[in-house]
Order: sequence, then C-alpha cells, then structure tokens
Amino acid sequence: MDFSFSEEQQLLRDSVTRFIRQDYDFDTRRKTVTSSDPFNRQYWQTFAELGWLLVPFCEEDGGLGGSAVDLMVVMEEFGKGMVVEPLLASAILAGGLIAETGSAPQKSDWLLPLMEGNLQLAFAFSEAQGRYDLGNLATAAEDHGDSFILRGHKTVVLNGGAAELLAVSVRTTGGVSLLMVDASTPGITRNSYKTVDGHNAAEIYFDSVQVPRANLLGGEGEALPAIEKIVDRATFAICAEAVGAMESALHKTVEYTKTRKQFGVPISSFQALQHRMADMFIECQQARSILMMAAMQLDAGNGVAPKAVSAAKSRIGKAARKVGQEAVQIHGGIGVTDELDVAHLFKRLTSIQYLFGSTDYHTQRFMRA
Amino acid sequence: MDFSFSEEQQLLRDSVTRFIRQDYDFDTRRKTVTSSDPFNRQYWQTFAELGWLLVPFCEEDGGLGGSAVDLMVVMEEFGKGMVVEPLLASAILAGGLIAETGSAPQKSDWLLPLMEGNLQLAFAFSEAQGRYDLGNLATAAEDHGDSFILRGHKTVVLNGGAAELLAVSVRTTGGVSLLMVDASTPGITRNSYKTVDGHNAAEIYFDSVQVPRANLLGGEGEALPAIEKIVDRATFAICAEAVGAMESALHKTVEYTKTRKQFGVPISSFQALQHRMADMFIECQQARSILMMAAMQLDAGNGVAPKAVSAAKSRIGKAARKVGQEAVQIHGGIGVTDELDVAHLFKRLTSIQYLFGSTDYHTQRFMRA
Amino acid sequence: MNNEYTQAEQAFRDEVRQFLSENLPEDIRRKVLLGMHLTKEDCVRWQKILYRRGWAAANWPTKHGGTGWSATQKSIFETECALAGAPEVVPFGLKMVAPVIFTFGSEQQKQRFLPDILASNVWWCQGYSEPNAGSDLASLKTTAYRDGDHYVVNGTKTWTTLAHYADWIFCLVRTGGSQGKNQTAISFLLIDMHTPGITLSPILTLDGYREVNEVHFDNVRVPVENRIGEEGQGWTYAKVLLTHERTNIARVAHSRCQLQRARELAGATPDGDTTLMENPVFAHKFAEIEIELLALEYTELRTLDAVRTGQAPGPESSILKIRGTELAQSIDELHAEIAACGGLPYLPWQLEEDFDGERVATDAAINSWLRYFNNRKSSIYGGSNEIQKNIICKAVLGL
Amino acid sequence: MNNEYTQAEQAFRDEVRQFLSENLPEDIRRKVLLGMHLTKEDCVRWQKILYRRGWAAANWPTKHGGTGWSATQKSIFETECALAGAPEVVPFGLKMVAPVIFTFGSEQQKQRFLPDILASNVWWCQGYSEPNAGSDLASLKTTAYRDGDHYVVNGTKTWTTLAHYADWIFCLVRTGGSQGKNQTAISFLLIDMHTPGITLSPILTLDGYREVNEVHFDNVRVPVENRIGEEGQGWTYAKVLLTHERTNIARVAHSRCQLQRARELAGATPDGDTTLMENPVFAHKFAEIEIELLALEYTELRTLDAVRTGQAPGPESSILKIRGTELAQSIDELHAEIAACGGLPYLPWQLEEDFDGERVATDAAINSWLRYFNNRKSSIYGGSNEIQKNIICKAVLGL
Repeated sequence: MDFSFSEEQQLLRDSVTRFIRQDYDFDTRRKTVTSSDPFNRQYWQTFAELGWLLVPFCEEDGGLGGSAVDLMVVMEEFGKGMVVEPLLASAILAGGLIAETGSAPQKSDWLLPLMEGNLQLAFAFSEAQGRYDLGNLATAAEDHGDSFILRGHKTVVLNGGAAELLAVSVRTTGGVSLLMVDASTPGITRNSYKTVDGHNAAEIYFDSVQVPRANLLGGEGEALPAIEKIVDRATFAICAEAVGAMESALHKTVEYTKTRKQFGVPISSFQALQHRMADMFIECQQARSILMMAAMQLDAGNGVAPKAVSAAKSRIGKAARKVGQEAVQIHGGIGVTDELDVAHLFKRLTSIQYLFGSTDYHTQRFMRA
Repeated sequence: MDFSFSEEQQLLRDSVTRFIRQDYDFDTRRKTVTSSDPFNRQYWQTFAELGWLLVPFCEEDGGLGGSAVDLMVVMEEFGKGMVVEPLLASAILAGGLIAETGSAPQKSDWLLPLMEGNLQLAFAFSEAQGRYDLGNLATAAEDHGDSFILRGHKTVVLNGGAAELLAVSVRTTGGVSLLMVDASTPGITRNSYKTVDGHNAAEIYFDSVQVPRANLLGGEGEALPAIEKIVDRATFAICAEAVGAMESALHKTVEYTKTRKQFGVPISSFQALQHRMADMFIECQQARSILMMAAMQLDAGNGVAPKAVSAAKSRIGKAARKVGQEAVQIHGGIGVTDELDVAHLFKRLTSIQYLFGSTDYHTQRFMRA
Repeated sequence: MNNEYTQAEQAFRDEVRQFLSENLPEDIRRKVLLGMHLTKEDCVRWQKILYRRGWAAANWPTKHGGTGWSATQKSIFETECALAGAPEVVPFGLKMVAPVIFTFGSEQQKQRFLPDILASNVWWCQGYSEPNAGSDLASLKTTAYRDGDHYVVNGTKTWTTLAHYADWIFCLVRTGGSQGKNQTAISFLLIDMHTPGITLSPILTLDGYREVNEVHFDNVRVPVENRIGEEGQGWTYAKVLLTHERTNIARVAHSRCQLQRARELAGATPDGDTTLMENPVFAHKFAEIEIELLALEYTELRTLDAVRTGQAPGPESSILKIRGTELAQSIDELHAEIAACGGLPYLPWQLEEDFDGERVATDAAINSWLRYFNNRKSSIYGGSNEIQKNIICKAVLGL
Repeated sequence: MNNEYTQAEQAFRDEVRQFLSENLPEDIRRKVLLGMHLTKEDCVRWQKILYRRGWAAANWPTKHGGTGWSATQKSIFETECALAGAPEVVPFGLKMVAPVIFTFGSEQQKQRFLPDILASNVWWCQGYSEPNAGSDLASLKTTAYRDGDHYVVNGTKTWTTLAHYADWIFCLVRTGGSQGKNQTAISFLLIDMHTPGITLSPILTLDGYREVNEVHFDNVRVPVENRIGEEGQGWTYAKVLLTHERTNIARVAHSRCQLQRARELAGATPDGDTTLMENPVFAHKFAEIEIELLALEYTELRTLDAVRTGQAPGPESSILKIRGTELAQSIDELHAEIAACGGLPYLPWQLEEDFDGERVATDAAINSWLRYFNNRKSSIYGGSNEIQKNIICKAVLGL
C-alpha cells in the first residue's frame, strides 16, 4: 500500500494551493458570486493555462492525468477555496461523458476546445420526478432518422447558465441515450440563476428541439452505464471537495476560538468546545481515509468502485453535516452571517450532502451494491 | 392539565422510598441476587403488608389503585433501588391478565392469594421464533373437551423460577388463548436461572401437559387484545422503572465526579464532563415527560394508549442507553466493576431497552399505530 | 394527574379556532406555512387584528390590557395559532420590554409606553448584545454618562433583530464608568430610535437576508426619565426578562406545524416506486423526531404546571431552549432533505408577493434550504445552548 | 497512491491462511468466534504454536527472534488471524514489556527475559494504574525505597489484567520519596510475582468475570538488577510503551470478524415475515457501521504508511483508540440487539467446555450481552477516550 502522491501530483497540488492563496481570497470570490456573471471567466483561462483542465483526462485523449487521485488533488484544494468555476460541471461531468463514450471526431470537436478553455459544457440530467435515479427520465428524444426531436425539462443544471453545449440524458426507444445539444438551438429556453453556494445553474426547457444524429454520444439506448460511471467520478470529486472544505472549516474554527474571548478568556480554553473540535478532527480524518479508499478503488478500475464511492459519499456526507454545523455553532453569532467564510463553507458542505444522492441514499446504495 | 400526585399517591411514594432507603441497600440486594433463592421472600411479604401488591388492581377487584400513575409511582422507586422482587411478572403481568379477563371465581381463586402475598405467578409468553410478536406462537393447546393438552417451549419466563401458577399464551384452533397452568402439573420441566440484572427467570417446557378447561382465561381464541393491553401496561411499568434508574445513575455520577480527583482537581470541574452530564439530565427529563404522557393516555383509556406506550418505550429506551453508557464511562474503571451499583443500573437499563420490544421495534410500532 | 381539557378549555379552543378561520389573512397564512420572512406590514396587520379581539397580550396582567389567560389557555392559543398558520408574536415589545415596564417601570412609563405596545403602534427592538460580548452579556461596553437631565450614550449594539423596523430600542448600558463593577453598574434605558446619533449597519445572515443589524450610538442624548427603575439595577431587570424569554422558546406548536407540513411534502415526493414518506429509513427518522416533539411538549406542559402551582420557571427551562431549538433545526433539516437539490437555487425573490417571473422548483423547496441555513441561529441566540448547559450544570446539578 | 498487494504480499497472505487452517485448534477457534474469555491454557497453547512457526513476535527486531515483517505484512497477519478466529496475542509480555526490555534494558536483562517471553513460558502482567490514579498515571503512589541491593516496594496496583495468571509484573514505582517531583522520580521495575509480600484481590467486572485484580505490595524486596534503565527515568520508558499500545488498538480485523458474524446471526434471526438482516432500519444501522469500519481501516493503513515512511505514529493514533473502541462497542451492541432477550439469562458456565447441563438459548445469545457489558471497559482503559481527546486537542489542534 502506498498513500503518497507522485511528484507530478505534488506539483499540481502546490500550483492549486498557490492560486487559492494568492488569487482566490474570500472577497474576490464574493465579487464573482454576487456578480451577474456565472463565474470568473478570466480564472477559467488561468485554469486552462495552468493545465488544470487537462487533469480529468487521460493522455490518449490529450489530457494529463485522468486518475481519481489526480482529481482528488485538485478538488480538495478547490474545496478549501470554495471555487465556483465549473471544473466539475464542464470538465468532470460533461467532458467525462465525452471522454468515456465519444467517437474520435466528437472528442476532437468538443474535448480539445474544452481543455483549451474555449468551450463551456454542462450535463443536463436531473429531473424533478427522478430524485436521485439517473435512469428515471421524462425527457424524451424522438427518432426522426437523421435527427432527434427533444422534449422535456431539466432542473438545476450545473453550469447551465454558461454552457454553450449541453450533454442531455434522454429516453429513446432503446433506453437511455446521451445527446450533445448546442445551447443556442431553437426551442431551448433557459432560466439561469445562482445557487445558494455561489455556483451557476439553470432550468432548461426543450420544446421540440432538433438535434443531429451525429450528436449522439455512444450507442443509442446504451448510455446509462457510462452516465453512472461518470456521475460516480463526479460524486467522488465533490467528496474530495468536501474533505478540503471540512479541513478549512476546522482550521478556521480552531483559530477563531484562540482569539475570541468570553468571560475574560479565549473560548479555546473551554474543554467542552475542545472536545467537540477533537470530534470534528476525527470526522475530518475518517472522511479523508474513506476518500482515499474510494480513490484507490476507482483507480483500480474493478467492480467495487460504485460501492466504494457510495461508502465515501455516505461517510463524508455525515462528516460534512457535523463539521459544518459545529463550525457555525462554535463561531456563535458571527457564524450565521454572510460576511464569514465559514458560513459559506457550511452552505457548500450542505449542497454536497445532497448533490448526486443524499447520505441516506448512498448508504442504501452501498448496502445493495 | 394536572401533573401533581394525589395524596394517596404521595403517601405510596413515601412508603416505597422509605423501604428502598432503609431496607434495600446495594449490599442487601446483592445477597439476594447471588443467593439460590429467586428473590427475597420476606420482602415479598413486606410488599403484601404495605399494600403494594394491591396497587396494580382496581377497587372492584379488591385492589387499591390500578391506574397507570399508581404503577408509575411504585415502579420509579423500584427502579432507583433495582428491586428484583417480581411485582412486574407476578402482579402486573400475570395478575393483570387475570384481572383483565378472568371470571369472578378465577379472580377469587388467584387474585386474592396473589394480593395477600401467598401465590407466585408468571406469564409465559415469549418464544424464540417470535421475537417481539406476541401472537407468533408455536406453543399449542389441543382441545380435548374438558381439558387442553399443551405442548411447547416458553423462553425467558420472568419469575419462571418461583411461579406456582403460570399464565401461558397458546395457539388454539380459534386463535390465541390464555391458560392458567399449575406449575407442578406432570409434563412441565423448568430450567431456572438468574438474569444478568439479578431477576429470576426460567425456560419452561410443556410436554403433553393436561390443563382443565376451567383454567381458560377469557374466551377461547380471543386473548390477543387482552395480552397486548397488559403487555402495554407492563411496558409502561418498566419505562417508569427506567426513569427511576436513570435518575439514580445521573445522581450517583454527579456525586462521584465531585469527589473523584484527577490531575489534582475533582473531575466535576472538567467542562467536557459537565456538558455530558447536562445532556444526561436533559435525557432524564425528556424521559420523564414522555412517561407522564403515556401515563395520562393509559388512564384516559382511549385508543391512543398503544401508540403512547410505544412512543414512551422508544424514547426512554434511547435515554436509557445513553444515560447508562455515560454513567459507566464517566465513572471510569470503577464503572465497569461488579462492586459498583452504577454498573448494575446500567445492566438493568440495558434489559429494559429490549424487554417487550426494542427501541427500534417500538419506534416502528409508533409509526404504524 | 390527568391531561384532559375542561369543558371551558374546550370551548375556548373552539373559540380560538373559529376566530382564526375567520380572521387570519390568507396571504399571511401562506407565508407562515412556507416559513417565509414576514414584512413589517404583515406582522403589524396580524398583531392589530389580535389587538382588536383583545388577544394581543397573553402574558400581561389584565389591568394593562392582558388576557388574564391561564397557562393552559395560553398553550391552547399558541397551539391553535401555529396549526392555523398564524405568525408568531414579534416578541420585542409585547413579550420582552413590556414585562420589564409593567414590573419595574414608573407609573408614568407604564402610561406612556404600554398602550402603544399593546396596539402595535410602536415597534421595539432589543439592545443587549455587543460585538465583543456574545454569551458574556455582563461584559458590555456601551456607556451612558450623566449630563444634567440626560444620559449621553456611546457604543455599539449588535445582532439587533429588525432594528430597521424599530421605533424604539431597550438597551443595557454601563452607567458606572470604567471603575464600576461589572453587574452593578448596568442600567436599563429606553431609547427613541429617531434620536440624533443613532445609525444602523445591516448584517446579512447566511441566507442573504437582512434580519439583524449593528446599532451605533454616537453621543446619543437620552432623557433620564427613560431609565427603568434605579441606576445600576439594569442587570437585575434583564435577568428576569431573560427567564421570560426562555419559557416561550420551546416553540412546540410551531414545530408541530412544520412537522405536519413535512409529512405532507414527503408524502408527495417521489422516491423510487413509492414516496419519501414511505422510505423506511426516512420514516424512522421522522418518527424519532415526532416522538422527541411529544416529549418536549410534555416538558413544556410540566414547566407550565410548575408555574401554575406557584413555582417559578427554574433553570430547568434551559431544557426547553436547548431541545426546542435542536428539534426545530432537525425539522428544518427534514425539509431540506425533502427538497433535496430543489433547494439549491438561490431565488428568495420568487417568494415575494410581487414576483412575476418564471417560477423555479416549488416555493417550499426554494425556501427550505434558506430556512435551514437561517435557523442555525436559534441554537446561538437567546443565550447559546452551551450557556444553557452551563446553567443546568451550575444551578441544577450543582457542578 | 495505490492499494494493491505485491505478489510477495499475496504469497505471504496465502502462507498465513494455510498455516491457520492447519494449525488453529478448533476449540479455541469456537471460543474466539463467540467472543468468549479464553483460559490461560488456551492462550499459551496458541502462542506456542505461533512460536514454533517463528511468528510469535511480529513487532520485535529479528535479532531477538522477531519476524522482521513490514507494516503491511503485520496488517495481513492480523487480519487473517482475526478472520480465521485465532486469539489476539496476550499483549503484556510480547507487546508491552518486551519492547521496553529490548529498547532500554541491559544486555543481561535481554538474555534473561526475552527468550521466555518469546516462547510464552512466562506470563507477564502490567502494574501501572493505582486506585487513586486512573487517567492521571503520573500521580502514582507505590513507593520503592532502596535497601542495599534491593528496592523495598509498598503500595497497590489496580486493574491488573489477568494478574492471577502472571509469573512476573512490570511496575511503575516512585523512587524519589515524597520530595521527588512527579515524573522524574518514577522507576520501572520487573517483579517476580512469587516474591513474598505480594497478594492479589480479584475485581469482578460487571459481567461477573474475574479479569482484573488489585495487586498489593507489602515490603516486597526486588533486586536492583531488575530495574530497567536508570532510576527516575521510568516515566520516559512508559510513555514510549503507551504509544506502542495505542497503535494496535484499532482492532480493525477483530471488528470485521465480529461484524461478519453479526451479519450471519441477523440473517438467521426471524423478524416478522423475514429476517432481522432484512429489516431496513437494522440494515441501515449495520451499513453505517460497516462504512465506519472501512474508514477506520484506512485510517489505520494511513498510520502504518506514515510509520513506513519514517514518521513516528503521532498523536493522530489517538483516533485509532477512540474510534476503534467506539466501533467495537457498537458492533457489540448489534450483537446484543440480535440476541435481544436471549441475552438476559446469566449463564456464563454454559460456555465452558465441561458444561454438561441443559443449554438455554444459543451460546451466541448468552455471551452477547456479557460481551457488550464487559467491553464498556475498552473506552476507559489504555488512556480513556477523554484523555485521547485531550491529546488531540493539545498535540494536534494546539488548544
């Protein structure tokens, strides 16, 4: 067993850490989040220049990594900085689907511009009635020979406000299929907004939208396994993000208690709070451990990966809840204000609890797997 | 709403409290528990003399009370003293069944000697395959006209070691019936033992045991509602016992921390322990509140009683687990020794968690009711 | 011991129900059931409806216009209001400063302030907390030095809920100078918010809402006649008020209403082939909360009964604060779980009456996460739950 | 980062498996799987089987007869042993006093003591705790004053596990007199249990079992040559040993084995129309524990990896103690829940080999409650979990 990072992974981590520290302070992030832009497009260019957009992809697709450990390195640091630029939605989810199922021409049309920072993608999979079931789709595509006619409504599409090209999961006669849809096609309406944790998302409505057959990703009716695999990777990625966010929340809480005085002494001297911070520390460590387990199983490429990801999502969801709530509570009044970074870490940790399936959902999936 | 005790109830409580304090200290109890006697028969006579054996029964049956609040008053004090004399098994369970379903001659034959302290009873209902389901019975009674022939095995029969007369739940052609069986009838074998919490119990085997039809309690095949009603009362009674035991465990823990020194100071000065004791206190109070709720609903005699009892058993089971475990943990090493009363409170609180249905079972029963 | 209502109490409950069904405005009811923030106008409108019925002040003596209700009646009233979707009383005037005024104030102060509080003509806010004195109220630093017939007040109060709606503020200030001992140099002042020198800075809560403020006092001149009771005795008056605050904090009726709403929502939320309410793990969690609420209800009733039989609500009432807020928070979390990612969109304006854009998800989903975020405050304010545990340790367990 | 075993490691695992299948006595295996107490003879018999194979001392250097295994090999060995139902090593000799002797002892001490420990010819016990020094080890009061070539030892040690089996005890004693400072006046002595003046009083644990004792020293004469290292340095040696103790305390393999057994038992336990294992609420609780165990396993592997790469097991290993014992306790509770009232009968003798009475319930049920009771100790001994949290606060969080 080997838990150490490769030299490349260490360099990658240093590069992300430096960016977060130097360019991604809380006030800068706030400006992005409260602006009408979906995210900071200049930073997206920086990501491209630093090669981070290559990280989710293997070398033969023109990427630089593609392992779960690589993803973990980046996402954990992103978690600490609460980065809202859509690496997850654009590259890991939508890009991941293209890398997994796309033909060579599709990859060169869509993956290369994505990796260069010139194309924004989103994966439109979520529907109100489906809850966490990726195969429960009301959105349908009718076969018209050279094209499909697409009808339906996708909800809370991450990066849906910025995406130029949408990967859409649809019901076709054969089963579940994936279509790449130009976001400017007539018949598409979108209603964009920010999410409670500062990301951009949209409701997207498809009203008889014509999509060329050439935009079908992989075999017709055969997309569900690829979707599940990529959503598992994305789930793992937000688990890594949560681990970073939790460690940041713990660190900030410990430091705050050392400076905050009540009854004439720093509140860090109160043993009841000390032991609760020790509990938070244990949660962080257990979360990190199960994250590493999942990373190793994903990279081993064996059949255990879905079960491992569900174990990680369940355990990390539980930790995220506890660490997030305790960080706010121990901060006291200031902890429930918009001005404190810890309040925003708490909100992001809450989102991660529910994204791609809640804690209870993944515990049940772990049981069945 | 009125939460106060009547004058009679206060007198009753004072009388039980006095007995526990003066005659039921921990060492005296230990002698009983480690002896070969099923319990202290002299104390049973005392109970009779003090009128406590009349408490579970209403006046028209020759009793003195019969309300849930009356039971609560006695059982709570019994919980503090960890009384092992079989008020629950003999009077509340078996006696309760006779009072609920017996004919006038049956009551005068069996209830009166019970109340006078001259007859020991038990209710044999539990079977290995049935878990908590009172109607899941392998023990069967065959109809032979003037008598029944009884075959089967009842497990962990409380007071089974001492009982002279057994109320046995059996399957008959019409459904579930109750038979009163003389424990000395040929064909009965019993294997008596003590339980982990110092009570007496037995495995009882019925091998073609002949029981006169006159010993049928209530209508043939119609016993289940009465059994459920009486087991609900018994469940409530051990809930009250648990509330007493928990308060005792909390009190002893608080006092212990004030005298036990570590690192030169009493451990009561450690805030982490203080807050955990505050949590124990809250558990005790919530347990008492829901106990009172159940008492009021039982005495109101409405259809809500089973649901109320399950709510109480579920909540009090949760509290019993937490308070029992914490009392042991905060005591440290001494807490896991046989010589400390708190260890025995913990064991009794554990038994109560599982008797008549576990915490989870009652949460689910509450949901369905 | 019994829990049956008397005939009179049953009649009272029917009377309250009928009043609510006839008088509670539908737009306000909808907001309350969704757990939305109410506008000042919403609050005052409902409060004046109650005032006209003579039911504005459940906890005041009748001679000042209170209802004279028994503890059971108060409990019935609160329960029925919550179940009907009526707003909770804005506490600062009616429940907080008024008891101080009618208990410790002068005759002139009673005549001047109580009628407008009763009629909800004047909005009050509370000036206790300060930026560096969170749970440690007695360490406050806002000063008031005497200048003739006035105090001159300087300092900053914080976490002042809805100060931007308020006409008056009641404040704890330090009148003893820097030499004065902590608790015997604090006085209780009533201050007109329109006095020159008072400015507000909004504090946004983590759900992005302006609910609380910092209130800055820069040489604010307050007539001495606006001081309650004696100089230096403010802490004594405040402590009485704090106990008052805690007895109403379990919010059982509110929680029951929210739990009922969660049951309806979960029953309408698809989960695989069935509904979320039928998912056994969710249902079990739900049942545990329901049982805890039942226990808390009886803890509250026991406290009320103790008050009825002449025992003051002791430090045991800290349980109501701790468990009441924890329980409300766990119900908020149930709502967040029901909404799931439907709670992600940050669209508070969708909940406003004048919103005419395209709706995203349901109002319930949109609001559920915001409420979950916002209500983290409840285990912090009003004496944090940690402080409540300290009180239990000291006053109940003798630690 | 990867979690694959090398070919050599796989071969080693196969070798261990084969050895266990051929050499583990069936009667011992049955007791271990039921979680029963083992007799002294059981322990020694198994230990000598390991000794003959050269596998008695996984954590000793090879020059003293240790295995020289890597951390991964040790982990494989422990896992396979637990899954096969082999007893855990009795730690006092092999894991506790031996590292002190081979690290700090004289050459003569090494030659005298280590071979018999390795061969399990001599049973050791630990004399650290005292009646009034629970978690506060440094406050111990047992004294040893010098009299010629001997120390004369007086005092009482407590919680001494299996002292009634022991031939030797290793003790911390105060050599500095009452003037000495707390930690620099403590020495580390090896004492023959057969020396005149030593008496034992059994302490029954709450399951009624004699597992621990008080050991009384009344003018017990101990040759000075039995002191480890220097006078007054005992605390230093003991601290090293305490860290050693903590790294093996997560007991992941043991817990996995018990969890697997719980799954089998629950799968065979009727629950309504189905089995307990299919009850969704039980299954959910089970899955949560299984997931926690997986996380703990990787926390342990990370700690081992840190050791491999030259970082000492730091205070982070306190996590292993805390979560390891909590997890084992929660698995014990699962077993108690499976047994339900089948665990009520107090019949420990039914579990003895020579029991020939009529069996009541199953052995598993009879033993499950006793084990649940007994194992409450694990969050108390070896530095209570509260002390471990203090260590995390101080050494990791800087509080």
